[in-house]
Amino acid sequence: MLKYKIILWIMLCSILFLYDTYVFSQEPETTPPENVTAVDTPNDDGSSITVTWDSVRDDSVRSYKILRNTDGGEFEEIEEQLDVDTLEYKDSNIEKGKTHAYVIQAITDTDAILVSLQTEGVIATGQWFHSGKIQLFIAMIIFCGAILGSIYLCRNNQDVFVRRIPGLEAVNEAIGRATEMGRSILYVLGLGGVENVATIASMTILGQVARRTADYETPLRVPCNDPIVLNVVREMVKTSYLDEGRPDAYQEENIFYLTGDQFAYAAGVDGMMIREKPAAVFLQGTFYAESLLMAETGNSIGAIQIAGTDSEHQLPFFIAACDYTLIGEELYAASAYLSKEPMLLGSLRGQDWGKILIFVTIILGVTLELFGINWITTLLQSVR
Amino acid sequence: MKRQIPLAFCFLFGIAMIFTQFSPHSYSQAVYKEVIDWGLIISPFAMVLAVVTLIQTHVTRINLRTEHWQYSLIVFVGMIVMVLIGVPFGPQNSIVEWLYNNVQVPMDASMFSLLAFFIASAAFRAFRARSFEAFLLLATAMIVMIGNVPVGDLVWNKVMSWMPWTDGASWLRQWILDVLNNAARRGIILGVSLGVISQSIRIILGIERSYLGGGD
Amino acid sequence: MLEKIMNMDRRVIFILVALVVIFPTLVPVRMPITVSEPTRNLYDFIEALPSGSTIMIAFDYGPSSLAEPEPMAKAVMQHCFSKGIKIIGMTLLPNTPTLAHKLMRKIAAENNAVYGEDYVFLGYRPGTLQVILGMGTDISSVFETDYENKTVDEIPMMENITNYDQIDLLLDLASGSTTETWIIYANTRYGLKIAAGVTAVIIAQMYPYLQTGQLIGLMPGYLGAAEYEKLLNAPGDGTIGLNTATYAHLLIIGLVILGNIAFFIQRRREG
Amino acid sequence: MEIIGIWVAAFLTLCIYSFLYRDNPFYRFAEHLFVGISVGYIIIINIHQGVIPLAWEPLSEAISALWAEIVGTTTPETRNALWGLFRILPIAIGLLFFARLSPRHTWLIRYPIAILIGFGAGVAIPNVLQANIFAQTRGTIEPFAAINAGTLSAWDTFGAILIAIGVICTLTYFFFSVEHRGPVKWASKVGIGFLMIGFGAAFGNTVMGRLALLIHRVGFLLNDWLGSFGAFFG
Repeated sequence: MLKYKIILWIMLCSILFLYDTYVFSQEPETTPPENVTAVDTPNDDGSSITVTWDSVRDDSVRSYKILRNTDGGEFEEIEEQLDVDTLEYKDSNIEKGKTHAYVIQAITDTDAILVSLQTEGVIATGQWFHSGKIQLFIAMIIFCGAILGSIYLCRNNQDVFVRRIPGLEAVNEAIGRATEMGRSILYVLGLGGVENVATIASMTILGQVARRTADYETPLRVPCNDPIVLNVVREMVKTSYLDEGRPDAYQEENIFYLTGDQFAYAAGVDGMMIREKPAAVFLQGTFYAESLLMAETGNSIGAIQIAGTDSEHQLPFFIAACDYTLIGEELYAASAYLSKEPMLLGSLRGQDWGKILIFVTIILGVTLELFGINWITTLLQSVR
Repeated sequence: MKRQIPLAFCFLFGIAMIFTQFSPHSYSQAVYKEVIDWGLIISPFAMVLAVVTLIQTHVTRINLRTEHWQYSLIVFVGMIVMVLIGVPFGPQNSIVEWLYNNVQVPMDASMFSLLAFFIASAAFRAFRARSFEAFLLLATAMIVMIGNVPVGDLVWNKVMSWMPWTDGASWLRQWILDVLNNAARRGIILGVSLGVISQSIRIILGIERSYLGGGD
Repeated sequence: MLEKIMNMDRRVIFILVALVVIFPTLVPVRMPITVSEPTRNLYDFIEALPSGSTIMIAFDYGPSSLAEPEPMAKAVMQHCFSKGIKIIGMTLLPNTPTLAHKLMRKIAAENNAVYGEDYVFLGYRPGTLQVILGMGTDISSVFETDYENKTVDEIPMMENITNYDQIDLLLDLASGSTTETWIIYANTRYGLKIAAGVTAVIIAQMYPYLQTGQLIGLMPGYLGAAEYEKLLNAPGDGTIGLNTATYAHLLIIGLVILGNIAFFIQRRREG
Repeated sequence: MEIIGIWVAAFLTLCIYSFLYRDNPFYRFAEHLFVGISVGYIIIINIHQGVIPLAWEPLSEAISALWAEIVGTTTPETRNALWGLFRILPIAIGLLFFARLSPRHTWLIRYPIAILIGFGAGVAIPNVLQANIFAQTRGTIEPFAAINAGTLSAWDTFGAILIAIGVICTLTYFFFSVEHRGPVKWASKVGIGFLMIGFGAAFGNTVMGRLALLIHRVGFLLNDWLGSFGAFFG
């Protein structure tokens, strides 16, 4: 019995062996490209179809050709030969609203053509919503919601807390010193126009300064370089003096038009500083390259200088040459705090919520990454 | 009429631009393209605002005979000469190019180069390490300045030749910019971007309307 | 004495500044330059582009600050022309077209490049955002004609270029905030690769974008121009300028230190 | 002509530099001439590079296409150009900017301004969010993946940690809803330190930038202008 079994096994093995040698001695059978699929390209305007296929496991294949038919008609070549490494083709030259099916041809060294199976017919359609941008959309809703919500909540409650801003606290000190020394205060609003956010913030702060100077009867000098700003400022300062019950102390000629040109304005302000030796100089608003000239002269006459601007390039010079500087957003915060305007306060609060969200994302993201989990990084991936 | 319709336009164009960012459909992309085209056609006319403001300022100066009002006449002479030649014959007219290359460019460049002098004078008379923060600022500025010019590395390689690495001055400058400066700037960018988003949504919804100006 | 020095007329300092700039201009020196990473990245990117690629250069600086971007433009354009890379020029600033056009013409002539085949200057269109976004869908919808009034669709090198998809790199030569605008709108919305050559004033604010790869390279001011010239092995205005600037830098550093010493002595005296 | 140009440019450059001595008539003359010429140039460019190619040409094409329609010489091309007639709408809105000239009708400029502002605001929200908030936050987190994978050197790891700390602390400094006490105070103190270093770097670079402007001008005066003396006198 055992003998038979052994013989049977030997025979079986030899047949297999023979068969194998027969198979391997033959030219390898090259298969055409497999798994050819055509899909409507996702998240586009419906102007393309993406065709993909598996790589042919054979070195003799040199390139691919793509054939396409329209509404079940004849197959036609649509592209020059594609590189052998190409496994995806985006056909952007389709007829809208018509069905296309595709066939891939693999071309070998010997110019043999291996034809794949035909794909299903596809009609390209445009998408109304880009699914890859869903996280961006959600983030947009959250950020905008936080800001609008905060503005809404601040409508009735204007006692919104704003942290201590050192530059703002120094305002009283500066005015006090000017009063003690019997000198004037110089307030420069920068070169921005009346539509400029920083200029508006600066005017709000000026309004507050004017209230104090009205009390102490300290002269407040405001050289302007924009006629429209000049008119608004005159109005504001007048109101401040009225509110404090000192309309008599208001002197319109102290708020005046100097000149509109950048360096000439700076030279004019410098001249005023040297002649009048103000005890305090405020430089608040939008500044350009002229910031340097005014800060330097103010420093040389020994005045207390309080600067504030969102012009990033001028901040270093203000910090180096002035006693206090409101940096960027601090200027907006100061004006929101002083004006008690619900829109400004609400936005400030809403943006703080945004910052908290960024804090949380960074801390969570960093922690997860350290453990090799990267879904937050993937979520923040840029999508076209 | 004077406020509501512009606000409605603002809302419409704003929402259209947001929507088309998220929608790849060919209809929304057609809207997107159309809105951009509208923007392109409207923009060149915005120049009128700047020019009119400038003319009005100088006319006022001449009318009121403010100090140095005579110079305002020079502004008009320059402007009128340019416009009379350039508008009919185009910017590639040789006289326009000559005036541009030999009057406008050198003066603009010279005006800004005055700042090199002013920064030097302020360096001596105003930039003070009056607090720890200001000290940090000035110290960083010095390192970056040294690293910016080739003499920094030259001196480093001479004086610090016992150190294992060369070109230390430019390396340190690069590291400060790459790491410490990067962190600070990124903080600023994040903060400012939140501000931009906040202002944009207020503008679109008509909560912020200061750009409309005063009046009814 | 101290008082006297501190209150010295600023015109004395002005004269000093003039001297430390005039002297090295007359007697130039050459010091070795170390190439920084961001400049090398830009150089490597352009070096790796195949012949026949197209880059776009945005001349976004005004006449007031042409000192630094011009040598950069020169170095990069020279590099591109020598490698057969085509250049599309344009500007977002209204006071620049003549300047940029003249510069492109001049550099092209030096490198035997032909207008319309190797390079083209589109010019200027008002409205920064609209121009950047509009070119993303179709360049000829914004620039139907180039600066020389030729129809863009008929210019040979523009034949296969419809929008940013066919442009391999945008180099923004900037003196203001335009680079951020290009990043936010062209890179984010259309995936256009962006590099920048900026005046020294705005270098520092570019770094966050470098680390994230939103900027693939950066030439920082004179330094960047000199570094690029070194990589090309063709010293030019950037190298001269950087060497000249050395003395003035030393003067300013000296002035800050002197001023602060005086400040501290004075403060100690006042107690 | 070129030499005259160099001399004019040199004279005006010196006029500007006379400001260093003090404000004077030469400087004022040059400054005002500059303002006039540059405004004139901007008008030219806006008309020739803006109004004509963007508004006038497509419109005139459309009008001639309309004429072709009337006289019956239409081609597919002119048919297509007819769409240009719709450009009358934005052109009309753009023309409203001229209402600035009449104080009574100045409110009309709100229309084009509102469109441009709304356009800018709308396009800003998603793009700024993605380019500045998503990408920058991601840039802060991403190096930690490399730390986890062990591909970052010890020094670069230190850098990545510093950046993350710096970003959080700088943002804390600009956080206004909480009083800066305790840990918040320390974080904001570190934040201001980072800010100062960042501003210091900007300061140092600005010095280079300003000097570059002067070097360029001095180069012009010494090389081009003084160099032209020879040509000028013989």
